[in-house]
Amino acid sequence: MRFESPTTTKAAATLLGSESGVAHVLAGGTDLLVRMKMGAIEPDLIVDIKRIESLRTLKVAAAGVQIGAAVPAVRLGESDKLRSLWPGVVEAANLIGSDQIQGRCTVVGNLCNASPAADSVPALIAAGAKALIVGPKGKRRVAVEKVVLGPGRTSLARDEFIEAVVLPARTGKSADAYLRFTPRTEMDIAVVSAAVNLTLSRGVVQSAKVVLGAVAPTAVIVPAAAKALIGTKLDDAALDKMVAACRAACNPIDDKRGTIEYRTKVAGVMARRAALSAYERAGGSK
Amino acid sequence: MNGVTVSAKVNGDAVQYVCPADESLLDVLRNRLNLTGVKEGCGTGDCGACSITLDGRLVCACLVLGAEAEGREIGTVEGLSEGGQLHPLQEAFIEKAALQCGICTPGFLVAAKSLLERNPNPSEEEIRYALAGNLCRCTGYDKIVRAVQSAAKMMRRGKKSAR
Amino acid sequence: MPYETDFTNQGFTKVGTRVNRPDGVDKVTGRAKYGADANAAGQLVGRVLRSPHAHALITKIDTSKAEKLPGVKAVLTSKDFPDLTGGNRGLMDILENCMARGRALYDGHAVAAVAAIDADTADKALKLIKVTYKLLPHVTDVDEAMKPSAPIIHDWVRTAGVTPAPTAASNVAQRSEFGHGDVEAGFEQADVIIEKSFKTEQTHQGYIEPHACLATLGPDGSGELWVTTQGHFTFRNVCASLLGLDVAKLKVTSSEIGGGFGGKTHVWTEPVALQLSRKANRPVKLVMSRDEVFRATGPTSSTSVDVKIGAKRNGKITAATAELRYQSGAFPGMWAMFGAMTSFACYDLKNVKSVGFDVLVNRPKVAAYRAPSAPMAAFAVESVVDMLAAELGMDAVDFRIKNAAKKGTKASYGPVYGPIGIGPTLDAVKNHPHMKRKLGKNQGRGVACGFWFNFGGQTCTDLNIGVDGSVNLTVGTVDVGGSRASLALIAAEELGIDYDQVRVTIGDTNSLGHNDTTEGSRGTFSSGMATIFAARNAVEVLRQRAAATWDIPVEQVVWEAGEARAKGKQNNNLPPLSLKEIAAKSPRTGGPIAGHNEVVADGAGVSFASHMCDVEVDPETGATKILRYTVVQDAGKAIHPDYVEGQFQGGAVQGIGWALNEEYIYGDDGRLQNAGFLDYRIPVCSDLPFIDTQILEIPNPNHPYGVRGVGETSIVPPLAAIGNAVSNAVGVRMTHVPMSPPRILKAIEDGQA
Amino acid sequence: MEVQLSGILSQAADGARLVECTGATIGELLQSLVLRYPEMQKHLDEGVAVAVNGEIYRDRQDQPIPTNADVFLLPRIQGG
Repeated sequence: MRFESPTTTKAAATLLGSESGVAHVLAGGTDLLVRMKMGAIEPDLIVDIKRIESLRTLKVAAAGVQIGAAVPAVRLGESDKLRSLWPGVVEAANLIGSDQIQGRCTVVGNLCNASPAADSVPALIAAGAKALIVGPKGKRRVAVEKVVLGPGRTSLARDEFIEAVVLPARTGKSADAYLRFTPRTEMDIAVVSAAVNLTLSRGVVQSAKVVLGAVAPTAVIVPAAAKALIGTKLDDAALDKMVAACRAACNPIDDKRGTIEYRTKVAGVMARRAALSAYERAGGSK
Repeated sequence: MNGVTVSAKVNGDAVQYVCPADESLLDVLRNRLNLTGVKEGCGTGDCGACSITLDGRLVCACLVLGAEAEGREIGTVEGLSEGGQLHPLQEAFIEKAALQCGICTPGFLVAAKSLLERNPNPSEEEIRYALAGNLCRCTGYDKIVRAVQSAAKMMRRGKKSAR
Repeated sequence: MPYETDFTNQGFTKVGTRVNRPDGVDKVTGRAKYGADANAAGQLVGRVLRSPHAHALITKIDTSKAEKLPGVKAVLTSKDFPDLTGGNRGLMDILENCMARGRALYDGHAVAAVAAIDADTADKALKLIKVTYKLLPHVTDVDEAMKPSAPIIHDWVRTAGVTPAPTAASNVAQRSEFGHGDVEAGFEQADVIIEKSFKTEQTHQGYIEPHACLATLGPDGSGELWVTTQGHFTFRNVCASLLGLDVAKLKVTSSEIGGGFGGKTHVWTEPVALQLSRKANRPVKLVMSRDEVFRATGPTSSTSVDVKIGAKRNGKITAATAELRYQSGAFPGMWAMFGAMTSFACYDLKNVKSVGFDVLVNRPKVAAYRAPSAPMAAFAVESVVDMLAAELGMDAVDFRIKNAAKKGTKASYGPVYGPIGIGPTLDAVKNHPHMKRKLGKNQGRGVACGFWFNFGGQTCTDLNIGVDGSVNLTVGTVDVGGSRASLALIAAEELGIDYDQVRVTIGDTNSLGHNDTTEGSRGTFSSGMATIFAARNAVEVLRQRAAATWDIPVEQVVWEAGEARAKGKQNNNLPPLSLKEIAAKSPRTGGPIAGHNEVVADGAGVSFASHMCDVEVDPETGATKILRYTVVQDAGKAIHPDYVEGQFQGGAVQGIGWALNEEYIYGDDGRLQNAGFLDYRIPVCSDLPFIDTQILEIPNPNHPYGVRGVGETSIVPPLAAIGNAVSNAVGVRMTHVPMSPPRILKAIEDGQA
Repeated sequence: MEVQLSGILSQAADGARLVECTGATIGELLQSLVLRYPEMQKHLDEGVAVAVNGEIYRDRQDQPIPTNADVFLLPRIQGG
């Protein structure tokens, strides 16, 4: 195995493109090194992207947020401004593993690992985030939900990698929230999760996005759930309708972390609580 | 396997080592630099026994490649006490009986130090969440949390009197 | 007070104080050396190849490619382990567990091993070993394994404990029955009878330090083993037996141990490491991965238990029965028997019967786990006790007090109790402020009792006094949780010197006589006893030296407050001689001063605890939060209260993890699916509140200081205490441990349906 | 004296739960038991414990047994 730590995105793309064996991008490494340790992958080349200055940048403004691929999750929580703009994205990113993991893991890495239970992905999708993808042919920008194809599979070409995710401009009374269920309070993988992003006007939901995690091979956007919220002040009937829509959208599996029945039921519970939290954060009151 | 030559600083001292490209920093610290105070409990980032700081950030050494440490500053439990004086956390762990078998202790000390640097006066809940990445199977965490509270108090007092 | 207090007023000055532990500085600075922290010149890396199958015939193992790989120095299969057990089936089971002999019996069973110059080469070599398996049907569930249709794990196993002895093979290795009286007649007298079935899943001790050793064994049959173990003497004896070595020629040194809880009382890879070393003629370091620890070491039994208890309206239990089915993994064990013995030990019962069935399945060989087998039995019994109290309209604590065992009670497992602490722990629970806390919505409180035997066993201790008066105490019981501090306190107490003047060392197998393993809560009990006797032995010498110095008869010399004092009017002119002064003169008064003791420390005295806990259950997710938890336990005499509390807290939290989330999850293919700390969920710091403790001291009359072991009992009540609390919170009886969120939510829904 | 047998030990005594034995110490008691029930030797090799008036002894063969003592033969316990 070779280890390279290029200092430009171009050099990184060239290294990935010219490797004939198995190449992997190393950002935080909290998933990659585990898979190497378990013998699940045996890379011929590791490209560490943390020495690329632009990828270590976190830009936060109301007009937009850019989270570089090498920015550890802990830095998101350290930005008061980001926390006030996108509290749901930050809480999702900060739920990934322990403080030790937070010091390394990245939102982009969480996305590229393509786990159905990834914490930050539903929140990013709910936020309308885009991934900035670089490759030898230049850059492209795609919606985050287009990146993950299934467990462990992404739409990236072998010589491409994501340099950052960007969050759109924040306007009006908006807020997001992310909640997951885990048996332990920390150090756990989401059994089921929900992200909700709302914009209000005079306490009434103008736009909404509801995304569920760990209930299908990829994160699931639930338009019917969003629709149930729009035009309401999150009264019980609206919430019940949203919960029903969420449960209908679930297509989970039975595994060591949860059952179909449990995931389906608790997906609704998480969505309801996340919606209420986002609503309150956006200034709504019930 | 290509060897990678790395220059880094460990506990303030310059070190150089050669390691295979896929060797973890944990293995480098333990097997090449003889810093066996850094413990391996799982090798997958789930127990925190190998907690170290990398450029001041708390990380698990098992989830860092040795090759990545080029030019970085590494802090381990061995660097906690200065000039023959135990760190207040080390004192408190002994005095409050916060260790039984002691295998998790180095990781807890490094993580707790990192917490108190960020937050000199943490609540019980903040301590519990900050240390959630460190598993202990002996103590039920009770005396560990109390030791961190006690050390935080000592350190705050020390800072005041130093002023 | 009805309890014996003769021992409580001994006027201790050292014992009972909270001193700093002697190994503290080493452990907070990273200097302490654990199993994986030792190295030897020229050492090789050992690795083990493990079966991915739950049950399979090994038709062929081709190691030729691995052997040819440059850097590989030794490759082993079962062929390298000839049968030297002399027909001892127990030893053969250990050997076969260390290395499969023609058949892989569980996912993770060792089938081959290599030693190579580095980890990378060793890993490559494992991949080059080609094992041909023929899959066999498997069974992992205890109830399934008892069915006549189940695949037979061992065709040589006949159910023991059944008359007449059966002739057909069975997965039920043993039936054991305990009890007395006439349970049928007892149930006839009952006004209320509750009968219920329970299940508990398999858990692991979960010590943070994986098994690790450094083995050196030469062609001359002499060797050394540095190993993380609870009992280096036992490891030496077992390894010597399996490998055909002279016991005296194998020196075993116990490293600092990073947790054991019973899981490090058994050998796993140590004989393999020694044999690799012998074959390669180089030291071999073998460290298990976490995955290996889960798949191939430890666990405790998963169980299935039926309990039936009947009582009169006045709250007196008239009869109780239990049938306990425990799986012991792929080798016979006695775990159900311990369950049967402990199940009703807290109560004073006229008519009681418990029957245990030890059952073979395709899972790892079950090992002891802290009060082994008692927590599962207590879960079932204490749940039914709670249900019965509710049915009778009695307070659950009062009901227990009414039926609690006391001095003179004939225990359900046979003997008659001496002074015991179950009653006092229940009284303490009843009066504890915890019980007065108001419960909120979705909250519940649970109480449960627990019992464990404790034992003492063989112990050998040396105490040497240096010329400066400092004392080196060498003991042979591994220090798993701070016992060195307690033993130094005891030595200081006996000699009348400062605690700081005593240094305690855990001796290797060649520096002391045999010491039994640190298990059964025996460390401080037995080595404490031996330390007292060794110190008194040394005091005899000190008195003789003083007498010789003064030239008076030794009978006129007494030892008080750390000095020799001459008694009698005629000796009024003689100023006392301190230990320091006598020690300084020792080279000229007869040489070094030492005390020594060998003892079989019997009479450990049984141990009881009562726990109470408050929980809150989220009715929408089934998640349980522990709001408050209190442990009350009898310690006999707490030598170092900090570490007694530490045992109470640690055991309680292991029990909390077991009660709520910890479990082995096997797939239909018989493979373990959660062999790591991410999905095998031991409690993390943020899951818990502080764990309150109350130490009771009901002296054990068989120990000079009244000490009882304290290490194990604290894990016994939590499953039931939490089960009762959750059941009270949600209004549905929980019968399956762990009470994970999906199980609780399902129980709530089924209860509503 | 009467010795009570429990669990699998009674099987070695042809199913008897209560057997008559002699012996002033635990060692003598066990000897007399094996003389009567040779099957018992296997269990003694594996280890047993003897409860004398409620106190459990695992290894001490020289432990005296008082007259009219309550004597109970148990399988040997393991701990964690």
